[in-house]
Amino acid sequence: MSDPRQPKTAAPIAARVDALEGALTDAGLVPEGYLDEATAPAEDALSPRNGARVVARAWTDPAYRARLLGDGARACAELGYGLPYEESIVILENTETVHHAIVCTQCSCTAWSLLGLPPDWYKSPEYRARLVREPRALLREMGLDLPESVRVKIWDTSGETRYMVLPLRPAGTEGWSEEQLAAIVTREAMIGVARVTVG
Amino acid sequence: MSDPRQPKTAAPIAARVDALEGALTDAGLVPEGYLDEATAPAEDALSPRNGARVVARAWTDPAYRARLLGDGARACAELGYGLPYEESIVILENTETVHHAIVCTQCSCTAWSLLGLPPDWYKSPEYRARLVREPRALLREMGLDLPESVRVKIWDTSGETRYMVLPLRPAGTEGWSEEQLAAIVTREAMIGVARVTVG
Amino acid sequence: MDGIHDLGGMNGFGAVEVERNEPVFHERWERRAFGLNLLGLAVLRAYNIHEYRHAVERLEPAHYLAASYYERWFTAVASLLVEKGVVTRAELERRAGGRVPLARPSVTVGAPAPRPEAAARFAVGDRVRVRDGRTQGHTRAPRYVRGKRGVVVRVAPSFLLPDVAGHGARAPHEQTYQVEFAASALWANEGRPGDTVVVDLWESYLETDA
Amino acid sequence: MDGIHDLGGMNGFGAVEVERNEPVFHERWERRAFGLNLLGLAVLRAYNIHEYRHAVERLEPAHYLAASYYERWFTAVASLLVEKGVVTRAELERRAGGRVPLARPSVTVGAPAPRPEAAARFAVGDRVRVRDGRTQGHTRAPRYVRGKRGVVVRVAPSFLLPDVAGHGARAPHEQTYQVEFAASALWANEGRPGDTVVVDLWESYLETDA
Repeated sequence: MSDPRQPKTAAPIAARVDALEGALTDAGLVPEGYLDEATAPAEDALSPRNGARVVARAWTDPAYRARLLGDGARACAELGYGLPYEESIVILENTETVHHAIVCTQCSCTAWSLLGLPPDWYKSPEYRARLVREPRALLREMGLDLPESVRVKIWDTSGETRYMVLPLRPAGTEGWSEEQLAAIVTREAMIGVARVTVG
Repeated sequence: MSDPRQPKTAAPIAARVDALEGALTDAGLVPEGYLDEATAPAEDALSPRNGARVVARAWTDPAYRARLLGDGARACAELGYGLPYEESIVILENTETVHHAIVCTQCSCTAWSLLGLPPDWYKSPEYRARLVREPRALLREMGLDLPESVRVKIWDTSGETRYMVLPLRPAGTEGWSEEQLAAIVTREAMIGVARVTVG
Repeated sequence: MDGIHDLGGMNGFGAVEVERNEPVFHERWERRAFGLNLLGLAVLRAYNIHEYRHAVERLEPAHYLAASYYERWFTAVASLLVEKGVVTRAELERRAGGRVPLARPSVTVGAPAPRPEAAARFAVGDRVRVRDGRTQGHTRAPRYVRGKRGVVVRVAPSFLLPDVAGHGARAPHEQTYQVEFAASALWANEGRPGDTVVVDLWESYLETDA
Repeated sequence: MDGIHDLGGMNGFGAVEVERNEPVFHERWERRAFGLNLLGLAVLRAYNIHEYRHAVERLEPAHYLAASYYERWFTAVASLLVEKGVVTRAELERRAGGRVPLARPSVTVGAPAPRPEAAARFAVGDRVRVRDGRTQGHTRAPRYVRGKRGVVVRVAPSFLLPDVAGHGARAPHEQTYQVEFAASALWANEGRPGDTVVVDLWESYLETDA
């Protein structure tokens, strides 16, 4: 692959994928409608809106927050999230003195059920290479400038445990409903590369 | 560069090189005939035939061999090789019990004056990655199967010192002239990925 | 394996580009590739998730870096299905009308399965060191923590040992731990005091830091 | 820098292809690229050999692996001449009729110059350890020997310290050493007893192995 004097031009990627789907289908190995059905949750049930609801509940219900930090899976189940893809989940509580952020340096593991399938930036070699080594510089580039007084704690998803950051609740949201709060919680904040902001 | 959804097709490499040569030439920065003259030695004076002559002399003259192993640069100068590109040279003597081989894991440094500009295989990521870690397996793939009784010593050209392997003289060459011997010494043998063989 | 996938701490990478309002899939083929892996894993049961991860790691390094996420994903799935005899490369290339690059073959049968421990060997607060072991097979101990010292901050569940499961062999469950490393221990003078990195590691990756 | 160029010991690479009767240059542009670097180094004196090596290392990692040797060579030369203000990227792209990918910018001004030592600190036979330092700049201590223990087998001449010279700064000469490492110390169980790797290292990369 490394010698462009012998270019081994590959078929277009869409044609390669079609080829595999066609071969498996013609061999009778693809149940009718399977590919549509199996992938539908990726654009529907697996959504960062789930994590946002969990965050909003934790912001408004101190008892729930305590349960969430103690046993993330059980607390998510309370809201109806069964976490079928996550066998172990840990919720990382941001405070005024500790900021958490999540990465997977070796592939791109994430808590699909709470955060959705990961975005391209999370899967990029740039993010995977840099976050563990130069978190402050990278987060600053991404718009999050952390003060010196805050300790940065990066979680590398190298095993089977999955993580979600519980961001700081922004000022100016006193009295907001859970729904209002959930609407401002972004996937970026739950990965730890952004703050939750108002307006 | 890593997102093929945004293909940033580069100009053909020949056009890129021409562009730089043209820009420098038009700026008056390229002396007349310089590029031809400066690169001519690469296809002429810088040749593995030089190293082969040094090897052949060492095989036939024990006193020269001793001088070569003691002070490689001075012994090469005796044969007229001034080593303009090498500030420090070490000759590595293969024996029945130790086999040497050379690599540059971080780029592709070599003793140009004795071995010529390095071949593509020496510059390949494959060779650079594998030789230091799995020398026996790689050398076997390249046709050199070393017995268990031989210790393998790999020299990574990470600094400014350059190396040349003094291979074992093959049996069946008794009484050969220096010229005959030099003719069978290959660049591969002087890098340590092959034996010198007869016929 | 010390592969191209093990990117943590590598220098030379540039800015992270964030796409606004990014769709889950950018093109139809991405969704199909995603689905074909679910098929291979859950319906055909042709391989497990660890073998899948190892297949991604086995892409040619230049291909790995040049490909998008779902091209790597597709290539791993296609490679495994060819290796397992479900489809042939020739058929894929005939149907695709061109070359279908696959992962390089696995060069090892994987680690031997260690004897399962009766109970977790380490507890929260224990000082541990990551073994500086080497394998050309699948492992999940990133290169940047090998030989480094850290502290156990959480005893996590037991999971299949990837070093065995990644090669399709019968793998034991083994205790995992979240281990916290000082940034200054990982990156010398670059790491800021107080900053840390937490890595999730299987028990056999660790030894007591004496 | 822990860059893509630092390939020693990386897994996932395949067979080494040897071309029979290989020419010195395969195409005219390779020879011209070779000559343009000699021009930049020896005639224009726009940069030194250490800056050149660092510029190669600064190629985008995906470009580094996809490019041939002389494409990397050309890209480094073009990058340095643009960085030094000798030519502009715009002119190169206009003349080339397309994109001219360059190396990524250097992210550091390089290591501070250490105080030169009066005499060689180590002697043949000394047991040394490679410092586990980190830099995002140029260095010639390969990653695979960092933190590893070896023995000095030759005291070599002094040379400019690449960690400083690679950034165009005024660099001191520093003692270099050939240091021999047991393969078993570098690669754990993979290394065969008796086999060794010798690496050429500057004095400030080393500390006494206590």
